[in-house]
Amino acid sequence: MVTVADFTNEIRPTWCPGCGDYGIWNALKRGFVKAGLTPQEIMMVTGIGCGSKMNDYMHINGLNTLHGRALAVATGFKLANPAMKVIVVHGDGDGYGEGGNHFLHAARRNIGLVDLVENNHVYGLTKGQYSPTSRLGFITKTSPRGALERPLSPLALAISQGATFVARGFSLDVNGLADIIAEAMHHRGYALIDVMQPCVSFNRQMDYDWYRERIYKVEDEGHDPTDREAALRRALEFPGGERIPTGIIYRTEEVPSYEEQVASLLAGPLVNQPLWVRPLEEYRELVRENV
Amino acid sequence: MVTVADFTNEIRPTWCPGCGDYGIWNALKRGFVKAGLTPQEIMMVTGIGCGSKMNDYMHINGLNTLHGRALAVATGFKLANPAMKVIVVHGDGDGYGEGGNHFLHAARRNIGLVDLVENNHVYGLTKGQYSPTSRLGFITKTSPRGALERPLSPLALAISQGATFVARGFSLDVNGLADIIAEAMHHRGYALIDVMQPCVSFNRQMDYDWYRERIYKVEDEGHDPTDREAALRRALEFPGGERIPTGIIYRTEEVPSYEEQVASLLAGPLVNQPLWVRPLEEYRELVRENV
Amino acid sequence: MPNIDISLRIGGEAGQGVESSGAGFATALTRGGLFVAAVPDYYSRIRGGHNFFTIRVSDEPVRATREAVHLLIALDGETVRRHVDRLVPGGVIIADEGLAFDPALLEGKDVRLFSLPLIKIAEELGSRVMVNTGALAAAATAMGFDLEHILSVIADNFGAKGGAIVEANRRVALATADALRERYNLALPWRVPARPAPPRLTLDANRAFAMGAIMGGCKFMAGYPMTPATSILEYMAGHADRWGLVVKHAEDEIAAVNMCIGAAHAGVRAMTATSGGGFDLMVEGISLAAMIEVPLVIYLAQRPGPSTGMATRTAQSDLLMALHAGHGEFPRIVLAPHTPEEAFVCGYRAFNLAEMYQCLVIVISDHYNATSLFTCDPASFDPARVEIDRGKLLTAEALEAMEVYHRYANTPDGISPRALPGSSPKAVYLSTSDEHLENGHITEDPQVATMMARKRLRKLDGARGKMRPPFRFGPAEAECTLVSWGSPFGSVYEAMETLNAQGYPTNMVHFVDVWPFPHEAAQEALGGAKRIVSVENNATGQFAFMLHAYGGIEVQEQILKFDGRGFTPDYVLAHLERS
Amino acid sequence: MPNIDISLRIGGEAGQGVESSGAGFATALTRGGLFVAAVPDYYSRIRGGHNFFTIRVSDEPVRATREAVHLLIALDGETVRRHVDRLVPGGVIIADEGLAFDPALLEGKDVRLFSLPLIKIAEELGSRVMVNTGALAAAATAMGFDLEHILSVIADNFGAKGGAIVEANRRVALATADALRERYNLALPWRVPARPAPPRLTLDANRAFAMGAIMGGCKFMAGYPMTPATSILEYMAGHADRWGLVVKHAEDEIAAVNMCIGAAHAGVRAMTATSGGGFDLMVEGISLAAMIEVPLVIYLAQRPGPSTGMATRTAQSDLLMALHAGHGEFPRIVLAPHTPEEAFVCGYRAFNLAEMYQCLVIVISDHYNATSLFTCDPASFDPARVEIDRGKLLTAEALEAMEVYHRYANTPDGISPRALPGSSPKAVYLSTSDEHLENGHITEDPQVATMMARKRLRKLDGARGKMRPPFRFGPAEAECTLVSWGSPFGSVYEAMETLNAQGYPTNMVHFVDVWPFPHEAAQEALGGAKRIVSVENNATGQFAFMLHAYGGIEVQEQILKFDGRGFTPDYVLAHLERS
Ligand SMILES: Cc1ncc(C[n+]2csc(CCOP(=O)(O)OP(=O)(O)O)c2C)c(N)n1
Ligand SMILES: Cc1ncc(C[n+]2csc(CCOP(=O)(O)OP(=O)(O)O)c2C)c(N)n1
Ligand code: SF4
Ligand code: SF4
Ligand SMILES: [Mg+2]
Ligand SMILES: [Mg+2]
Repeated sequence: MVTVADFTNEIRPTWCPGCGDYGIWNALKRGFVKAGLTPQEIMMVTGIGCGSKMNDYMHINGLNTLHGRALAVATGFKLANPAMKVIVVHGDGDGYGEGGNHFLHAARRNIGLVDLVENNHVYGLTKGQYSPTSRLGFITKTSPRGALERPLSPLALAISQGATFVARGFSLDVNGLADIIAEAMHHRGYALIDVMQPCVSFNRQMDYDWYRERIYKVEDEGHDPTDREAALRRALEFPGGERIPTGIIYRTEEVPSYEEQVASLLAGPLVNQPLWVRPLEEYRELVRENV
Repeated sequence: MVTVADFTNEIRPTWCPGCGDYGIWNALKRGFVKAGLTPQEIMMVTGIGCGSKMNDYMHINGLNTLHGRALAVATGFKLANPAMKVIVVHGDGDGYGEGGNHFLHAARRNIGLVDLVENNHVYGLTKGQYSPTSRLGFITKTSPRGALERPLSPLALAISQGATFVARGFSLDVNGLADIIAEAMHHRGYALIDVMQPCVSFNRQMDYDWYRERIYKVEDEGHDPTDREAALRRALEFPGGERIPTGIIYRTEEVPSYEEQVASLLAGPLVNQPLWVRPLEEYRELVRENV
Repeated sequence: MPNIDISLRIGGEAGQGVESSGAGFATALTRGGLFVAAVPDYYSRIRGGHNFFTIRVSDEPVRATREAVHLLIALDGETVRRHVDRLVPGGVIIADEGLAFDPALLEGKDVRLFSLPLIKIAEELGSRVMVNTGALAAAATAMGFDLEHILSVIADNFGAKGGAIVEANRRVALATADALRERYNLALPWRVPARPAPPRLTLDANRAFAMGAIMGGCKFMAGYPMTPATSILEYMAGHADRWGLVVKHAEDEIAAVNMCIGAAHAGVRAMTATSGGGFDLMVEGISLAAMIEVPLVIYLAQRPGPSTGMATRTAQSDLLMALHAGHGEFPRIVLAPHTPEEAFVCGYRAFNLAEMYQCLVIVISDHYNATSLFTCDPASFDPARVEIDRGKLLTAEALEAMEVYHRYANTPDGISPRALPGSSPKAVYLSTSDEHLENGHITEDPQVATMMARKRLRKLDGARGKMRPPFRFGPAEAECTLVSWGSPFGSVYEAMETLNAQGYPTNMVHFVDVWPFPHEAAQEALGGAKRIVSVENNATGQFAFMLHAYGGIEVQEQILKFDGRGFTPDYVLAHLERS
Repeated sequence: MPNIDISLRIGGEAGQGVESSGAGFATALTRGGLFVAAVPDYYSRIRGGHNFFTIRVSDEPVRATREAVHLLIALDGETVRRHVDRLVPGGVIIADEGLAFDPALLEGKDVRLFSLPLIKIAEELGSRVMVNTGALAAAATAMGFDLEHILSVIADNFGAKGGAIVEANRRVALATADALRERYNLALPWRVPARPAPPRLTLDANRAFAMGAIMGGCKFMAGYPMTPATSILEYMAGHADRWGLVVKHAEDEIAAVNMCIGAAHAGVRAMTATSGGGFDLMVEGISLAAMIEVPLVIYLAQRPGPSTGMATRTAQSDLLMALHAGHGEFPRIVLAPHTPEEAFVCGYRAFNLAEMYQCLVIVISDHYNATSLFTCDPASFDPARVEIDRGKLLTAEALEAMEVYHRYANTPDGISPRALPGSSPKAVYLSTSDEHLENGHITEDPQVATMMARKRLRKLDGARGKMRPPFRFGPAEAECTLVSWGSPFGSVYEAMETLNAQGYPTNMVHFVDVWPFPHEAAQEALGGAKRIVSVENNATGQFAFMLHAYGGIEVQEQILKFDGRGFTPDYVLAHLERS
């Protein structure tokens, strides 16, 4: 039986004491265990940022890539080896700012991977600039008069573009988040998990209490995650309003994932197929086509 | 009085006969006239694609930029010279594919410019590959088995991210489109105009009849463009359903534009301000700060 | 000297089917046992402008087109205006009898006009679009070439379902040919009879490269359309299902290159293809690939810049960019195929080199290569010729035999054995864009950083050993040595032949493997040259600079062309001063 | 020889405030009339790891830090372990009395430990976070430096509102100083008394550049945070309102550079700042800027690559990339400031050159420059020294006087007079990334394309004339000539001085204007050198390559360092063979 210890390595995280990433770290391990997956079966692709160091601190297949590009790398990986479970872990600057285009298109593509965004509403690793999800008026060194742009609404964006699994977690609710992760790891297609993650160093306004006061679980209010209209309404509650819905907001298993529909993958993962999928003689067809 | 002739130059468009871009070309000129604007007052920024050649075929200030980057260039231009009216004109591949990230952020930024997307649901200039708005199953040279990704929903995306003017036009309804353009040119903030544009060469399925059968005007159905929820519902009708709403879907003039909120622009357009905004002596402050 | 050497040009507006007609005719000529070199010239627009297509046909292999034209098919008046002066004495124009052009253009010129009811016949016996079939049939008839080959190409294009269309085309072709024979005396000196011959290919370098890539086991491509690389993406997409490929038209080039990196990291051979602007966007990915040492192949099809430049024109102006793209210092390999045959070899060799050195291989090509058609021998493309070398890819057994596995082990040759993620509990490792330890985890240790930088750069030494010397042609002793790389090959080669025939001893040194620069081989080939003249499709002489900077070789003269058009032998000859 | 030359190091974990304490102390020393060179060394992480900050203090200007340290403030045990061997004989460690470290580390070493109740005092008289104040106060006291300067820096950092905090810090400082005097005999040979002096600045090159940019009339900046360029974006944002700037933290670097292009096209001086990975993403924009000929300034702060590499470390490994980034062939200018003074000059000069040649100017800097602090004379930064040249920017009158206006007019120097969009009905024109006519509209004409390529490239000739020769130091005749560019300047300079003092005649040639390469000046400066040794923070000797390739100058030896850390004079001396 796989346990949390299987995902543990000897490296100590360099996050600030109290950082929300610790909770996500634990939730990931527990979620993988709940999902019954071994380190060998998972590929964790990260971007660049505080939270993107996640795979340095775990025993797991890891690809720590570029700021904003984790989804693209992960998509290529998944298409080459769909037998593996792929999870992307990155920050809000990474996932929604620099990587916004990949987010948008991954959602409508329904590519089979989990996209976990550590949304601390700020740039942590570069020491505190406002991010696409920062609230209006948030004062940072790049927004000395306060952020002027309406915060991006990731859940609404994903649902409006056809995403099939859209959830929000809270780093302090480790078990709740682990449950979502476990579900997402077996979802058919693209699964967004936007995680409320306090950054104790650079986003002191949104501290633990701030979140606790606002967060609620949609399941406690009888939300039906298969109802897309209801999901969109929940999604639009935050940012904007004063309540933050968490849990699985929208989900359908009816839509085929991208990789399911690719003909060449019917014969198994590309990486397991021989370099030549047909006898040599047949490759002469390619030549004859040009006669 | 400004007339359509003021916007006319001697260059003949190179679009295919019957291309929807001709209608947009005419609607732009008429829209500018309706808005009471001269060529000198407008900056038209385009990307790369068939429709992005628009400013080569007009007498107007033009910046024909990169595939996907027109919004970014236009944003910089607007911030340097907010006295000018800025309109971006580009294709769906340009605006929603390569340029998706700029679209997403321009919408929530409420930067004061018009973003007109010639949405022919295909890549025209590169001769017919599927685009982010192509319907499921659309067969092209890069999707020989049919497009596998759900089409992007630009209006829903814009509304969900806080855009303040969201409209759809039809290239055949030149006057209707001109009206929308005229309104948009005086809108406070970011204005998206998604234009249904038949491509007679590479998207023969979505021909004029196809559009005519589906298109309707929201104003004919008593739609209230100030109702955001209703707008989002209309926006989600297409792509997806069989009816295509056109007209102004959502609009509010209550939200300040980005440039209105930038302190340094209170003194007028940057380009009109002297290089030194203060007397030389005061610049010594900058030095003294480091003592 | 060949017995046949005839040039044909078809011209008209964009939208008139100049290119497809030209390509069809080139294929027909090849099927008729002849050799062609065919170069299109077209605008970056969908309609209007002036497009033309030049076909040179011979009974021997040809690798370039010429400036002079024997037969001109004018689909519009502009074609007459632009090209009448290119006609050889006695040259022929084929045009519809209704074509409007200034008759003064022909005045006093030794030119014949074959004026035919092309449109009328097409409309009566088929449909208006078949006017080009008629024109080609007329040209074929004028040259004594069998119409059947043209009709067979048309039949292939329409496939099984196009029976009626094929029949209509046949009627139009035959009727037009009859009309021509009826109206004009066809005693032309330029006869191109079809002849029996083994099957040969009509091929451009893009397609040849893509074929080589498939045979080389490429399994993944992600790309974004961009002229002149688009045809590779389309070819791969079209061949995906049968040949076990996954081909993704991505949301942008950044996604494309990073998808390839992901797929390559998973363990499959992966590539992308683009042109300058798209390549620019891939630069950060290039640097990532270098750090995590994944094998990556990028096909870079050049066109004139800067920026959008001239999208449907040719250039060789991105060589130094290809050499230096990406921040930080790391090894890469650059290959510049000059023919479809070589592009095919690059198709699999690039993947071998990429996997052997776990590095980036850029195949640098251009619009000329991408779109020009040449008659080729199928034997050059035989799958049995394809060799595969996956480098230090660990087998399951080899991995099991290791005590611990370190993905980035420091080795004498700088290459660390590669185990694939997911393949074994032992191969659970991190790859990171940060500097890292041998086990892959992040470090900032100065000694390790120095060691790792050296390890990565050391791979270049091995790769240099795999670079082939330049190709050498012509006499060992010569007054003049022409140096070239990439697509100007055919024109330079023919210029050299002409110069020798004219009694000016000239030889030629042509580079395909350009980086790591094979400096010893370059020295050997060029060290003793009396007069070195370089030929390049750019404004600043980028390869001549490389010869100087990396090879210690000084070029005396440069023939540079940067108007967006490819070379011809005539151009090279005209610009070479014969002292 | 200076009378004072003392080095001080403070070390601890990330999160312990090593850098801010160090920077504060450096400022305090400057305020006390001394000169400092201060270099931080820190990890790319928020917590943990080992950070340290080295301050060299002197009574004469200093431009580099040394390896040996006189005083070590150890905020953690790791600091003792790592740096004890760097202490000079009799060197001092200041630490909390509770600090845990292996006592064997000090055994048999001529080192003194000043063990103090730092934490206790901080907690009792202020708060725990003031422990660093105590440590600095102890160090100051040990060196006989006036505490008031340290307290004044703290007061400035907290501003008017921090009265109580400032008072608490004062209490902590005084009590710690007292404790030190009480417990230890302070007869140290290293006395650094404060002295009266005119006000001087404590400045890094990033800030100096940004200051110069504001004074140079930069009005627009768009950027995206990236170490080590972030401080420029933050400085500009913080100064935006008062100085009439618009500063945009964009969604990504692609947006940033393209916003700058838009703003520059509108007519304002615009810039962005980034590091390697962000620069990669800007490459397509660079090529666009070249085609539409907008003046654009990019500050490129290098760090070790490839890819993420070591984000908070230094390197000079992107020079050749900067020279060749962007497809197509076009002019650019590259400047490599070596000091805050020169960075300030670059701040306005870059915009002058960009507007004069309507081209890209890259100011290439690095992490060392970006973060190291030096004591500077305010006179070097006087706004009255700033010169503005907007090049061929048309006045309204000049525009009116023209018959027709063509934005891309072909001119002898390649520079077309620039009228701003919106400024006049006459100035309604198109700028396009496609090749274009003089009026800006799209063309594919081969003659025009050739003409336009030549026009653009011709600008390089003029720009070359504006490039300053390298700076030369040391005796005219020397056994050895050290060559450098950018940030290693201070270390190389001091090594040269030492060599001369040791009787080995050495001089130095230092390049700031690196492209267009000033080959004549380089020849003049280096042509007669006996032995040339280059010093660079990279693995492949990129500048030495430029000397070879563009200057015809061969370097005999290279001192290369690519471990992510900057140079010291000691390092240069240790690696220079003295034959
Ligand atoms: C292309 C690029 N741009 C910028 C950076 C610098 N950078 C590193 S982390 C980061 C932001 C991190 O914010 P976020 O993604 O929200 O992650 P967090 O640190 O908050 O977890 C930035 C801008 C980079 N590494 N690469
Ligand atoms: C970075 C980059 N990638 C690709 C291209 C090639 N390209 C030119 S136009 C175009 C697509 C055009 O499609 P769309 O934007 O929908 O415009 P349309 O032609 O349909 O009007 C592409 C991919 C380019 N110019 N630049
Ligand atoms: S800076 Fe913020 S996000 Fe980063 S480790 Fe510290 S608390 Fe966590
Ligand atoms: S290809 Fe399509 S979009 Fe382009 S000009 Fe023709 S009809 Fe219009
Ligand atoms: Mg964040
Ligand atoms: Mg389109």
